[in-house]
Amino acid sequence: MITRNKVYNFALNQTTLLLFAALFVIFGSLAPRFLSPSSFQGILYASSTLGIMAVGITLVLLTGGIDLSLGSNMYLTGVFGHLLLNVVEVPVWIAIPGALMVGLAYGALNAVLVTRLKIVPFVATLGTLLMGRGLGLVITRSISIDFPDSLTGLRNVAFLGIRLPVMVMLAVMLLFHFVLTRTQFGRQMYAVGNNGEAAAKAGLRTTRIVAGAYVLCGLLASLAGVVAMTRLGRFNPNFAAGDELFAIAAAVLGGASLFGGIGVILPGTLLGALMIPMVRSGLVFVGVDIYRERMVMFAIVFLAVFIDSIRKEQMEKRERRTIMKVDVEGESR
Amino acid sequence: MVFKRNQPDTLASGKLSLIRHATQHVLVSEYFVLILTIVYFLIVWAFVPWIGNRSNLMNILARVWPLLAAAVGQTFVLIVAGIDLSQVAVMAVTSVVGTSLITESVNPILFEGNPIWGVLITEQGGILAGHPAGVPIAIIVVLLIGMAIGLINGTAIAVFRMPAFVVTLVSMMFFGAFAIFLTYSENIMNIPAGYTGIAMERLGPISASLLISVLLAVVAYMILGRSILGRWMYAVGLNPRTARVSGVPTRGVLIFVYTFSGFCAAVAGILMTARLQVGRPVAGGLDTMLQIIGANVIGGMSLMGGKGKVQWTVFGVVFFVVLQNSVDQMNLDTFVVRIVLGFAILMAALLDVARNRMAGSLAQTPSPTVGAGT
Amino acid sequence: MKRLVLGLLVIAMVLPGAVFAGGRQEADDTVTIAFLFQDLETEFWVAGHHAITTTLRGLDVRVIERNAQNDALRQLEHTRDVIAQGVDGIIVIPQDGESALSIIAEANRANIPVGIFNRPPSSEQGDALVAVADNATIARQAVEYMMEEARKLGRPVTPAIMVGNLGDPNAVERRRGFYQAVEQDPGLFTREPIEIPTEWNADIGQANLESAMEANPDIDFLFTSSDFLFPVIRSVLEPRGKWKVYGEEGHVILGGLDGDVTACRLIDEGYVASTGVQDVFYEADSIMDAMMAAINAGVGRPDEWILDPGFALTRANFDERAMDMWGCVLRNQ
Amino acid sequence: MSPFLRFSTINKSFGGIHALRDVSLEIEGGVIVGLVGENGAGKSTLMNVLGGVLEPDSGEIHIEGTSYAPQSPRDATRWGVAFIHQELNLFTNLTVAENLFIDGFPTLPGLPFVDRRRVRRETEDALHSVQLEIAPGTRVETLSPGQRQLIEIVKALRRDARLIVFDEPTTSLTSKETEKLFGIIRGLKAAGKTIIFISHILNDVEELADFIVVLRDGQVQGHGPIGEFPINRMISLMVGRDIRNLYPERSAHDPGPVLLSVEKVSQPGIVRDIDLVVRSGEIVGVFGLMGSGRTELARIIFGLDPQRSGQIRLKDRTLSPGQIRERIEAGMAFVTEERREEGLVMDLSVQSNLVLVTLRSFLTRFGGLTKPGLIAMESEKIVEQLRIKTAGAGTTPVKSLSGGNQQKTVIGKWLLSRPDILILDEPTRGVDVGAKYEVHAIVQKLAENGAGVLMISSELDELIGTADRIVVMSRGELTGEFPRDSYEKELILAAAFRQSVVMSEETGAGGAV
Repeated sequence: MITRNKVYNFALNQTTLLLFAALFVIFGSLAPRFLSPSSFQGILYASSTLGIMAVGITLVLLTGGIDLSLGSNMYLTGVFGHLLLNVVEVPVWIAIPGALMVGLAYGALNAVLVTRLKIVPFVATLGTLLMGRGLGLVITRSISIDFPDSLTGLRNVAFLGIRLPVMVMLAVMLLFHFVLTRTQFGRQMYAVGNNGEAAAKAGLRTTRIVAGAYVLCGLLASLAGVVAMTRLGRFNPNFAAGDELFAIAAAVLGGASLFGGIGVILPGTLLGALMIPMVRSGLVFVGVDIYRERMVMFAIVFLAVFIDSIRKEQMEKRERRTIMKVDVEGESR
Repeated sequence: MVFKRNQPDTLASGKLSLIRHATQHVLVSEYFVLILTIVYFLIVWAFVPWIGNRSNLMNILARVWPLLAAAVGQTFVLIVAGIDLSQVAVMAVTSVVGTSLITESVNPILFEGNPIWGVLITEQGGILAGHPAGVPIAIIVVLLIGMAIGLINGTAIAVFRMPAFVVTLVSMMFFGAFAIFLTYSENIMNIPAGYTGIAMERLGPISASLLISVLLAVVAYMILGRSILGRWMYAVGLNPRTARVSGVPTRGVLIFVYTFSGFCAAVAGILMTARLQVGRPVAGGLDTMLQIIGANVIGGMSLMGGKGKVQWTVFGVVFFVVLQNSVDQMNLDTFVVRIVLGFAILMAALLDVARNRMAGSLAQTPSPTVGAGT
Repeated sequence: MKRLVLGLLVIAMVLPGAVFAGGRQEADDTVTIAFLFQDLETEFWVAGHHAITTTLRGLDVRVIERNAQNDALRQLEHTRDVIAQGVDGIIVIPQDGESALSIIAEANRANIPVGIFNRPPSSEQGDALVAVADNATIARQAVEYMMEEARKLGRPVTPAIMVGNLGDPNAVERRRGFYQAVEQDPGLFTREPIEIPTEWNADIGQANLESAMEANPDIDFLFTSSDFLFPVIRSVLEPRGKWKVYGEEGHVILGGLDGDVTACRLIDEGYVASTGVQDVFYEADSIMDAMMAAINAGVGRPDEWILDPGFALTRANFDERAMDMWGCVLRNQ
Repeated sequence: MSPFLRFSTINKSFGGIHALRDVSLEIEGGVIVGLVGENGAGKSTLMNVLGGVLEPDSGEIHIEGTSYAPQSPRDATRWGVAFIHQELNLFTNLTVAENLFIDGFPTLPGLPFVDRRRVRRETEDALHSVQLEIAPGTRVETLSPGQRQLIEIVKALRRDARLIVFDEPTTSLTSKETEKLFGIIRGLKAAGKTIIFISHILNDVEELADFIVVLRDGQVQGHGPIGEFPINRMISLMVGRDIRNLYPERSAHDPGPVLLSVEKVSQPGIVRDIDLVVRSGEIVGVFGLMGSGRTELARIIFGLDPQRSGQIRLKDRTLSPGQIRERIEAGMAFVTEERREEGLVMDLSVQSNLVLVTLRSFLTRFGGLTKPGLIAMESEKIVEQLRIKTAGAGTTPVKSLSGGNQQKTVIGKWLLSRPDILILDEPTRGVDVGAKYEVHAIVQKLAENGAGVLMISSELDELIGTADRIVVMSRGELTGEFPRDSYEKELILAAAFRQSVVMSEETGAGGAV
């Protein structure tokens, strides 16, 4: 029997999903073609890079940290991919892992700065953001770089109609959903994010877990860079500048909290990552005037974050334990 | 004060401990960043003589004022453990609105049909063009707009408890697009001397920008160091729950801080526009935002809240501008600037970590106090 | 911990010293010209930079370069810096017409000849050598040729334009040029042009083009405000079977602006109908000659406008005019 | 047969303060040892040394004869030493099962994935062993303190701990939960585990422990079988002076006009129909067990929590719900239970903390600028008046002070606002005996100067020693009121438990708590 309370509970837990559906219906009614399956596939394709970044950011947010260096990491990955493919002329299946190593090293540097040298994550990753972009620009002399067809050709590889970049995103999300929900490392990450001190007392290797989050985030940013290389075919000097801010917004829209311990990959981060591209695509379908497009988009994003914070507050109120209720359950009066 | 170390008692080690003791005192002192800037400037001067000549020094100073104005607002927000990414967008909106009100003439073809046509601008230029009190009114309107955007951010964060990072990020994007929307990306020319005169150096390096920016910093110093509001801000930054129980209007403090940050961004917008003599809907973008936050961090601000002073930010801004100017003067690639700035930020953070640890151990000895408020 | 900090302090002191030693410049009496450019984002700017620096080196002149990275205020600072250094002449690619005026004023006040390259000052104020092409007219020429090809089809076409970052005057000028051409023969089109925002970001450009093609699959007349987006256009059209050579079924009439290497190749291969081009070499040579003449004659404030009408390299005039387009010149090297 | 656990001349000091002085002790296996001592006596330091959180300056520990020097909590766990801390080490965002297995999940063969079936099954068995019938998947944040405690115990058992240390386990338990806990502990003893039971509720220690160890000022004052340690001997060893003058003499006098009146105040699920009056010069004690709603009532009166219905008036001025500022201006002050979270700003100096509430009274004429000189003078006066021991009020951060001095700072902060009504929630928790006396002296002087005091405490002896009148709360309702002359421990406790008074023979004089 669906009580009013159950519906209210469901609504409270799935606000992002409901908002997503509402926007979908609104755009659909204004531009019927928006509801076609291929348009939804277009949205998935457009958010494949952002989705992979959002997973990396979710890991870091879970431990209560932040990572601003994703954009520079992606750019640096592209630069080394370019060096390997166009200068050293290495085949694609060597260039890709080579480029991913750069991302891994970038994440490891962040990890050392945050866990070993105890620098505040915001400041540490702000420093590596600047240094990473600077290094990339020095190598390319700030000239845009092109990727050979051998790499960009991968984008059209499709399986059951799902293109490679989307498959990679979904695979990453599934993998890390399992890591977070089914493995010890994942559950311990929630513990460290919830209460670092208690985690240490309980004998968890907190520094290793936090360091792991930053290394994985660096690797995932690099993977997003490789996907972008195949999708776009060309990086200009300010490629992905500021994209980390969108990735953080996506993770927060997906329910992750900036204070740690809260956040789920599926459906949370996935929906968060699809939100902005979906709105952007909807506005193009509806044909909003070019000067108003960006404003309307960010007004909607603001609304989404607003609704999410109301949800969190209501959840908190309901969680707060009451004295009298225990009594009803407890011994008879 | 003798350092109990298990090192041999030879004379050399005596001197050695003196040097180490001296450097530690320097490290711990609040003026470390200023000393570092001066030493750094002297080193560069040895290699690049013209960096010291008058016109370059004037350039350095001229770059400090707009950045300092915005950075002071950001300091207040960082002290209450918040962050304000929207300052850049406030600069853009205020630059466009301010100049369009008072521009003397505008190319109608470019401006016809855009949202401010007939509202702020007509064929004869801005609606306040030629009005005796045109410039002051425009400036007041600009400051009000800055405060309004700050108020929106503050309310969303204080009343609805939305995360400051995301709120100010989204308002940066929204108001940035709004500024471009106002004039359909056209710049605004022909700004009367009354407005551009603000950045004009009159006697020596003194300019209205200098006075405005310094005045803003002094007011901020008085608020933070000497007033109730300052103490409340530290309390809210360090422990909002205790502040609330002790009767501190925590919501009021947060809303004030973000409104003040918007106000400072509007002032910075005015100073930048005056210097550039053009109203531009794109004021600096992400780079400028990183500079504002970078200057605060180098100055010694901790992102955890509750720690920081206005004078630290002044030192941070000066260091930042001197560094940027020196690298430019060396005709180094501008990409190198990013690497050096990133490195400087990490160094500042490392020194901050070391300072806290040393300040902890030096706490017993009466060294200058470091850390939160009086 | 203390040893680590003291070590870092030493590095922080020594590093700047070392770096500067490398960058030290000896002041001598050869003619020094400062070349201030706003960024090398797209290959077009690289070519402009390339043209200027090769001509300057040809005249055995010492060149100081400054990249303002799209920051108009920074560029103004650079102007004052180089004046402070006592250069003999300044060549500037300004961020926009208005800041060009401020730069001219600074140079005039210091009585140093100043050359404005590629972006016209927004008024005649001040004395400067201006070698510039008008983005709007160039765009109009490119679109006019596209319309010629559309008329040959004998049926109305569905027009669309990929608009650049609205904060960049070039993007706005090129959009105006597109509309100037389109408004000449409205009958040729099935509807108002579809505007696709790109914000000069390939990722956003691809996502929005994908949505636009989904919303109106019959788009067969597409103009891009910059050739750097052609790889993105290919990535969207190819899977839809619309990346076809002229004459083939499903061919989309494509046009662009800048005239980079890719554009040259795509016109040659028949994918692209036309691209608007500035004669960068002509502009560089003419401004150089005027500048050197002024310096040698000791004229502090030369004032002369050199108008480069630019031209549209099209499939029709490709054989004669290809070598006038810097993209094709680079392609042959 | 060497003893199960042996401490030999353990010393530990923090910057000059000797927390442990030559502690030597031998504990047999399979017994329950009651470790008692005032706060600051060295109990937690000794346990932190045992648990690998702290390293002793000198001395050794042996378990079953072999030397044991843990470097981290992990080592302690490996050696079979388990801790049930007072502030429980649980993760509220995780489920019960996940909390149990957080440091070591069983995995599916050859896969990194957690064997969820096995985890669920083992959790169910473990919960069953402590008769805690909740689903393994429930999230910890929805559980009561008692339920959480049982999970901590199960966590320790799962790692087949040989030595289990309970740190103040019963302070946050309802009576029913306490009974269940004792049953489980006795079961552990029967299973051959060794138990160290730390508590300052001496009745619990008396009921449960086989041996007693009394600590004071970092030294073992006495240890031996329970028979030789009746409660009052324990107290005198703990306190080191006669228990009679534990609290300042309470001179009886007739209270003045009503200052605070609380009429029919209720908030659904929290409190219902509270009627309470506090007169000038009167100290009203509020007694209640954990979960009785006494702290919640205080927060509602002070405006920190919402209030659905009823009226609160201070000197006939009606206070609107949730307005803290209004109450402070009307003359109300609130020393909260959580000193570190809601009482002080730990990184600020003593002086800054003292003047935090009354900043408005330090204003210069123009603008909001404060007079630093006046602030220094006023705060110095309070520091002397309350004898707060601090290096320099203006410079040293509050976090470097002892528990007692911190509590005095919180009270000093409110004294500056010259309150008419002072509400105190657990005023002497985590405060050493000497400071406890001084705190009560300060409160009584305030009452004598005409202020009304509402003092909440879970220690009945403290209220009996200091309050003019005691009201009792249970399950969010007032269930009893006892004037000073008719304090009867059993009656008060009965009102608190809300059970009919059963004069159980064996408890004799002491009431069963």
